[in-house]
Amino acid sequence: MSRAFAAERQRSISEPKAFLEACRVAEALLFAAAEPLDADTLASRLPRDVPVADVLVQLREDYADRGVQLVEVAGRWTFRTAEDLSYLLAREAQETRKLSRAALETLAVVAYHQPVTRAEIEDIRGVSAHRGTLDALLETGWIRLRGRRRTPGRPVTYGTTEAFLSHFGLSAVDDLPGVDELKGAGFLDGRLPAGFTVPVPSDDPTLRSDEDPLDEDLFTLIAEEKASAVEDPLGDEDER
Amino acid sequence: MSRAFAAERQRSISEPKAFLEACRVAEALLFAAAEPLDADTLASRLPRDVPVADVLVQLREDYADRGVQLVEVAGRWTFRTAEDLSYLLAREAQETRKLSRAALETLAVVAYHQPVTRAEIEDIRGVSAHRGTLDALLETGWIRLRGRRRTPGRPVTYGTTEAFLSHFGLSAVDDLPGVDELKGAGFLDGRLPAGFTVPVPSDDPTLRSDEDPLDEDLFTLIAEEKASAVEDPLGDEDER
Amino acid sequence: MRKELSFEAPAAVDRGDAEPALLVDVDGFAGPLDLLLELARRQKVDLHKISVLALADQYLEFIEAARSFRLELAADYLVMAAWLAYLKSRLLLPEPPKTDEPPAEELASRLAFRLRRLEAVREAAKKLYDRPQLGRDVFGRGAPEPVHVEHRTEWAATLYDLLKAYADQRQTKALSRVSFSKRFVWSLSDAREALDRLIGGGLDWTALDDYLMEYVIDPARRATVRASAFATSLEMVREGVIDMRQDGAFAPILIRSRKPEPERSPEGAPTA
Repeated sequence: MSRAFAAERQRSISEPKAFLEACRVAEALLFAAAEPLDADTLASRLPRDVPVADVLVQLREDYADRGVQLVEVAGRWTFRTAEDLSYLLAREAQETRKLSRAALETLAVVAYHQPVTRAEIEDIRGVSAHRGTLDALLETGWIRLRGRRRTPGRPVTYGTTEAFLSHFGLSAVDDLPGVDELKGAGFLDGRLPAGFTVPVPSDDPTLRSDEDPLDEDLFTLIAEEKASAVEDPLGDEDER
Repeated sequence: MSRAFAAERQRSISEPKAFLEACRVAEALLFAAAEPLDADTLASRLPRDVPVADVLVQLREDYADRGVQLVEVAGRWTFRTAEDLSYLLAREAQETRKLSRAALETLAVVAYHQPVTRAEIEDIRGVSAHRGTLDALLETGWIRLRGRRRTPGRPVTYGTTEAFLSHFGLSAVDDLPGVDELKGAGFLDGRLPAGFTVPVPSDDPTLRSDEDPLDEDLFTLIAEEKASAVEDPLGDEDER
Repeated sequence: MRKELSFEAPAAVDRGDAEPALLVDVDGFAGPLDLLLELARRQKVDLHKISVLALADQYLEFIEAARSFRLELAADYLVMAAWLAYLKSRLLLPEPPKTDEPPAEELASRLAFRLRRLEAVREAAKKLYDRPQLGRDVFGRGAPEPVHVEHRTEWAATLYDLLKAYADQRQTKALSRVSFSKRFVWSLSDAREALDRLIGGGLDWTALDDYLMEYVIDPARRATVRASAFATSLEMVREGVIDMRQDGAFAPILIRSRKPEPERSPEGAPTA
């Protein structure tokens, strides 16, 4: 009998059988699912008296040192290969489209400053947005059109998606690396005069008080945004 | 620190670190692979001095009691949901359908007249049985093949099942009302000829003296019955 | 020539210190702010302590040199140059007593802020990029197991439906047996039997229809009775058992028993 198995048996003495069974069920569901699962979905398949949070904590611990780990992304749970094995698994990686520097920088601005308009992105980057950069990001499914800012011209606001969080292994936008430093330095204070409360990035789908819902269909909007995009002769898209 | 984690650490004292790392790598590779992996493929990704067979044995043991298990499929290895949890991967989509009038009538005849052959059903109903009506009833689980009548052609006899009783809320099949009760409840009116009777039904599983047991397997029987069914151009399925 | 400006290590871009190298790099920058940030880094001080005046000088110098080589500098570089020239003059000259413009120091600190913010965003982007990414560094389940949807049919039937179906069909069948009329067709043998009985008593000329009506209770059966009786009577004429006559079209058909004597009645010939 393997030691791991022995450890299981030992545990079963101290922990109720129902809890172990709940762990197995959650484990099976998380392994089988193609997408991260939220706690409610898991809870609906577990015995009622077993708290799903405890099960998730237990599973996360069980897998902490293994080659596969339980992680929270976008508020949902999923198994992922351990980060430190990246060097070995990289060979498995399919050719993923590399984002240009401009696109990555724009993505970061959207992520940290959301909800954010094109003009604000341009202001922060100090360059007019290259046509296609936002399109390319929209195409990745990592950013989305959120609504319209309630200011003259009613510009479209952008924000990130759950797919963005999932791709970068973030449980929420609050987990963005360095978000506290940026906030502390007032860098997220994009459009408010100094002295106002410092905004934090939020992908909360609820529109802010200064956002209106998008009423047109998406294609019209994208076309409109495209038309208003300045063709930048120093196109940062062409850098690499 | 969880017990599982403690077990890991304990193991790492007695087993070479390289072996544990190899287990982690194999685990991650098997998890991430779109298809089962063979031992050679795994071996090519592991440190050379670690025997892949040992790694697979260890992993299989590690997962033996978990919700997912390492299984060998056609000489390749993959993680699969534990068999006893396969129900998690099945979702039932329930749809409610009404039995056709023909099926309902046939069912009623089987219930009252069991054990009854197809020819007898046709005689009682005064209409040739539409192919599929008995099949459909067999599918509901309410009727079953009982045996064979000891007459020329050895026709199959039909009877009702316990599922039939439980669906219709009967404690026994002789709870079905007799002719007087049917009259009393208004199902039959007074215009009936003298000598009109309704049998006292019995679903006693013991074969009657004129019944032989079914010796063929069920599929052969059903195929045989299907072949003998007359395709009725005036299918009673179309009666209504 | 395009200069690769590696995002991962922007500060490490090798431009050397020689101005001409910078000149050809101009389209390697993502806009004037990027250029300013690069120039600011060259001051090799904390961006908080940057001298905006010195930065403006460097930028203007750079643009001047660039224009001597290439005339087609992008407009926003020139706009920035003009703005920096204006800022420089504001910073150098004593502040006018009253103006709508914000103080020059504030403009300078705003520029410094924008530079620091751009740098911070770039660092954030780098940190984001360095995170383990799905499909690059970490992987999800390669072969997720699909959920099989099993369509289960729940048959709806009540005991009421069952009893009604049973009673209805039994009753229909039982009643149909009783009301099933004994003869919808009066067969030739039935007709023969009746006619034999009729002529057995030595029948004289009698209208066939009058006699037949005794058998026809249901008017619907009149046709079959008449047809069978007529066919049978023709047969009986052929056999020489009866005589038959009809006095005119649509007149009653009369029959009588044939007398045993061979004498033939002139009217004996049957009419069709």
